[in-house]
Amino acid sequence: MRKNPYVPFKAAIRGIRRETGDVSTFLLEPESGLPPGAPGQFNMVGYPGVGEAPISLSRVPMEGSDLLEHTIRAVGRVTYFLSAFRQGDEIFLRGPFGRGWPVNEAGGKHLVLISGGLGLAPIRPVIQMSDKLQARRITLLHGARDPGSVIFKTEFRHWRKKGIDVRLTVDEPGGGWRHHAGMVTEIVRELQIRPAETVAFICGPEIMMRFAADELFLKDVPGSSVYVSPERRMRCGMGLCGHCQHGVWFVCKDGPVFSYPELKGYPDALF
Amino acid sequence: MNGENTSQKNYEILISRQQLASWVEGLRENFQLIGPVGVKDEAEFREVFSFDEINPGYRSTMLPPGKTFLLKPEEEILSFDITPEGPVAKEPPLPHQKRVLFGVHACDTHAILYLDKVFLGAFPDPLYRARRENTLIISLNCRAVTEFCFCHLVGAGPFLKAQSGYDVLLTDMDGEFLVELKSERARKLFRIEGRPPEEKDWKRKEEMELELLKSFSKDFRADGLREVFLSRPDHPALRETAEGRCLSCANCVMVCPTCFCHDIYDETRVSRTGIKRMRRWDACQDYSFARVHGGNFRQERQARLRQFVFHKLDYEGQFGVKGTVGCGRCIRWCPTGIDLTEIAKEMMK
Amino acid sequence: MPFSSGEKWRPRAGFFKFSCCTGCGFELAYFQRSLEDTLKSFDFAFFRLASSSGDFDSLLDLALVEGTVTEPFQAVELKKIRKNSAVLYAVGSCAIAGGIPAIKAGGLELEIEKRAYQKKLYRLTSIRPSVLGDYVKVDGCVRGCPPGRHDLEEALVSVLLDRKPEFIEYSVCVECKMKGNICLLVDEGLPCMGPVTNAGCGALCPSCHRACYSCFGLMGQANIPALKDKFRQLGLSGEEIERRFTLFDGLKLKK
Amino acid sequence: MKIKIDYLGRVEGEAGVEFEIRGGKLRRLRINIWEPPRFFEGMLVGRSFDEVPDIVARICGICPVSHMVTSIRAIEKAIGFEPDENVLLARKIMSYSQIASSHLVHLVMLALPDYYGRSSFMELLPGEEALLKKFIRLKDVFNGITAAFGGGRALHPVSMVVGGFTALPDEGRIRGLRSGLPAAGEDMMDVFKTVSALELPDLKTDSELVALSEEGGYAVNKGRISSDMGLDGEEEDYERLFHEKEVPYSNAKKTAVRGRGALMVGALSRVSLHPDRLSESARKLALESGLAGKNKNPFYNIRAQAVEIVHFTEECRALLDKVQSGTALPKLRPKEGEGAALTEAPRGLLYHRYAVDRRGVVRKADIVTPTAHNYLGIEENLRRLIENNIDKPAERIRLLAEALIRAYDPCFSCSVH
Repeated sequence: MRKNPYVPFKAAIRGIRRETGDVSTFLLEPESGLPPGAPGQFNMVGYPGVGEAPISLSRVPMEGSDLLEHTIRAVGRVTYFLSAFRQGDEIFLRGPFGRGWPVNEAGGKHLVLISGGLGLAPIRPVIQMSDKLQARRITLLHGARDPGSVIFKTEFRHWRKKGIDVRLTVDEPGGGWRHHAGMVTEIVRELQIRPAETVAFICGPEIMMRFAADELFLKDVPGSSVYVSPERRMRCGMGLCGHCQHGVWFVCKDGPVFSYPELKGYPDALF
Repeated sequence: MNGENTSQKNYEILISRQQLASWVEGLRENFQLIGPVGVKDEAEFREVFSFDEINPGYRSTMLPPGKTFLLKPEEEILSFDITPEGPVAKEPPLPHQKRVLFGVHACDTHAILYLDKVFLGAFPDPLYRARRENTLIISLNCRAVTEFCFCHLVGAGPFLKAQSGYDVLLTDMDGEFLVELKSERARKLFRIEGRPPEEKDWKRKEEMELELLKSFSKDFRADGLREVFLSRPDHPALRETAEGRCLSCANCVMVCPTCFCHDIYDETRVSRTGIKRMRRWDACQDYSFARVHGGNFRQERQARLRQFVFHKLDYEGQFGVKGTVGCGRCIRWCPTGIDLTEIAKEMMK
Repeated sequence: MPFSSGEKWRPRAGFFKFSCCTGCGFELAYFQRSLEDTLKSFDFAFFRLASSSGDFDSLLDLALVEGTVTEPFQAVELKKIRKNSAVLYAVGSCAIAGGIPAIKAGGLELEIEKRAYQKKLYRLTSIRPSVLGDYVKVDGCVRGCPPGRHDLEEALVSVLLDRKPEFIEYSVCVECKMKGNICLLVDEGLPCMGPVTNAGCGALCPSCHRACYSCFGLMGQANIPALKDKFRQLGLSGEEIERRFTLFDGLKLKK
Repeated sequence: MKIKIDYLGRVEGEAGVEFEIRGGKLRRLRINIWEPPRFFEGMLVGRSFDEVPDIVARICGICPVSHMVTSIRAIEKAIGFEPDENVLLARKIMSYSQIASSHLVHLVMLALPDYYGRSSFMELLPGEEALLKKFIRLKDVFNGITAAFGGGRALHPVSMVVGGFTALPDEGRIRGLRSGLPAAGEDMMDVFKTVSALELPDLKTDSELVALSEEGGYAVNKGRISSDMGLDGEEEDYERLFHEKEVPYSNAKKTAVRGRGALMVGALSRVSLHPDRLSESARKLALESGLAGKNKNPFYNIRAQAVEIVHFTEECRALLDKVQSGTALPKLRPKEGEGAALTEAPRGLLYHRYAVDRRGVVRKADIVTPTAHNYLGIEENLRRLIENNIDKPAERIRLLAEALIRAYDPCFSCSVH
């Protein structure tokens, strides 16, 4: 981290992979000094004159490579602007910020990863380091709106090869869809687990996280083994600007990953 | 003679108003002097050029001194030059103006300590830190309270009990001033011969505080609030106040000495020759404050009002202290007189 | 890249006027501080106030439209402008909320017309005042009468940088407090519209000891009944209160 | 041959012109002011007297100060209030700086391109960079003065209200405004040279020159009605002296001098009727520019505007030395009554008249604007101009016609209101 935490790092775009109509993954090479970050953490990504937006790392630098990835949907002011960028352009990063997934807790456990839509992006680094987790078993449950909006499509095969049980579902199946159709909660329900030996990381729309967690609780998974990563408006990423406050928490610095009981009961959220 | 005791003794001195005036004015040689000017609740903190401009008996100000002078309403936190290689970040020069904030009441001193927790935490804010280090804080115990004050209920006044984090504590002892030096730099700056306070003086001070405590009119029970808040977030007291009276104007937040929230935005002119990254006081009462693409976590007026009330009266888990210092400004300056202590009382019923 | 490359893109812009004082046009062409840069940065394909040539049917990167729709032909023109423009911003209180021309909508319109014309009345084609948003999709609102500095510049820059605009959405009180003005409503009981009015002016009126008269229009989160209650408590009559809320926002309140 | 200009550019508001030339004769000339009516006179009824200035300011985006000052004076007469001397000084500063600013817009942005054969002043670049820079500097000076006295903005100012000003700038601010004027004077002389070097078309007219007249000064915010044909009266006499008529093909009304006919108001009328009341240097420039002595060629209006900018720059300087900062606004009590006021707006004579009831609610409003005063004359003189040039090519006639209308600096938004 630089002395002045507001000064961003430049990062060169080394590649752009189109995931869906409006989602792209940027392969980035930051200038030296940017700390690598951990799964579940995020960077403030932006460009001068436009602003910054919190975007989670969809790949953390590892094994001698400084490259990191951000998967971005072009919807907000910053993300829409960045969607026009090309390979070779530079963007600006600050971070990484926040508390990531408690990957150490997966050791010896059944790690259940549940994601909806773009929520797979912050989960992906966990999968990429699955060899190191020493989890007994890893299951990925991923839901999307329709087959066209499934991100990281080409990687599922590779993940399965690594021994990860990947189960997909879409709300609106189209022709040729060979996986489950329906809400992600439905495939959570079908899951066979031993509650005391399970740890779950959930990321997606708030309502999906809540229902997915509820399914796990019905299976007697303790709340403290369920982790969620909510989204909030953020301007600084460091617990100063106050926008992301939720109850006593600053989602940016105390989270974005929280155990379910930490969030439970605060108003203005679905937990 | 025990050296430590001697110096300890010298940390507390009684001096005349005249002596205080000449000391404070003398500080102007090296410091910009900011003090309360004006009467009643409409006094304001601004630069003064002689001690006579200051009203040590002021009751309150609309804008709090700490937030106004340490976290300016609006300022540039970064700029970008446009070069052929793209934008290049430039840090603004750190503020070097040495300042005295004179006459900061107990509540406002506590508010500064609160802001310290935010801006000098894990990610110290360079501009705040520079201003904080350059600012000598001379606190002043209140001699009168307003009908809006409730510092006594939240442990922030009316007399200042904090022992550090500021420089000098003054108490107006009916003409004489009791000076308590609370920092090393204050000890170095204060070289006035005065009378050491005696037992009776301390007693008098205590009596003054007890006297003052009788003049508060606000009363509510702060403990046990948390359970009520969390179990009844849509309590009618909140809902009815929000719908019937809350204007979403954000005056409460603007005048709050502990409300630290700010927006960060880029200012770009049509010329596109440079960019200023600005910060500006922001408020949870604004519609867009908690909005993200595809949703607004506090879409309803009630949710926004609740955020303010809960953050002030509860959520101690955030920094270990309450978000309020009981200055009562949010009540005083609410156009429809919304009173968070009344809401709390209603909810506790 | 919007900043780095040598060749400069000059977006094609159009400025259109419906029923209004042309103040927004003057603000853009004369009063605002970025005048020179605006002229150099944009290619104005249509701007009657500034040019006697110009192509109404030109395809545009940016259409700025001022004025209230009070004639049928304006609605037709507006739809055409919308079709031709990538981005369309409503500029000024008239286009956004009806503004002063919409005061008429609050009364008996024929009576009001009669007071201005006697003989010509049957030749008039005026319709009930309405805002741009009633006819077309508006991409953003540059509020004010005349438009505020920040939002006007934001509108222009958003097109130059090809990014979404971020217009001011908070109350005048926010700007007023930041200036340190002692509150006129609380302290002096003046019927100030600041708490419900969208900021952007820089709290001009309260800064010169005048109650805000809401020329920037009501903000999105305005609590109108609550401020009306407050005004009643200050002793204002129902008529006086109505007048304050219908000076620039007659149409919004009708709905 | 039919010539039709549907939408006249570079004027304030919306109007078109059409005429036919057949057999060497001009037929069917009409200026159709199709600017949509907003019915100000209708909607003012029922509003409170203290809202009127803010509402009428919105008649026009370039001369809001004139509408405000005129309505304020009319209402003050109606409720029987007389403001103090300092308020009158401040109002003069508002009007003078606004006229200078409005003239500047007309000279550089609206009229000048006609003489360069361009369609907009943006096209004067590159080549006239220096002129543009001076224009921007001058605009900042004059707008700065209007804004400082108007409570922060020059367009639709806020601090000028019935009874006076809610606040006036402090002394430091006034000194700052004043210090910008000498440099503005120099810039203005350069603009003046540019304008006076333009070759103006010849046109003899017999419009009656009408302007306010005030002893010992150059009348702007008040005065007696005067003309080169002996018209004389108080503002209360206005309706006796002038006559307003509705026109089927236009949303603006036409005003005439009762019993006589077309009149001309504006800078040219003011300067050529009362050159002796101008500041010394402005008077000298007026004489050199052929403006004194009842000049009735409307094309000379732009020279008269340039002279007036010089005059008002100097007048502002003098007034800024005199005006006091700070103000106490009296509490006004409404009272039943009627009041009329006449002022000189940038484009000429402006008339407002109001009747208010005992609660201060407007019961009747009447507004006649400079362009309504000029309307008849513009049409008549346009006819004359075309007849004088009837053998010229159509395009030339069209450009001449546009240039003439623009020379009047018409404001169609005002004329319809």
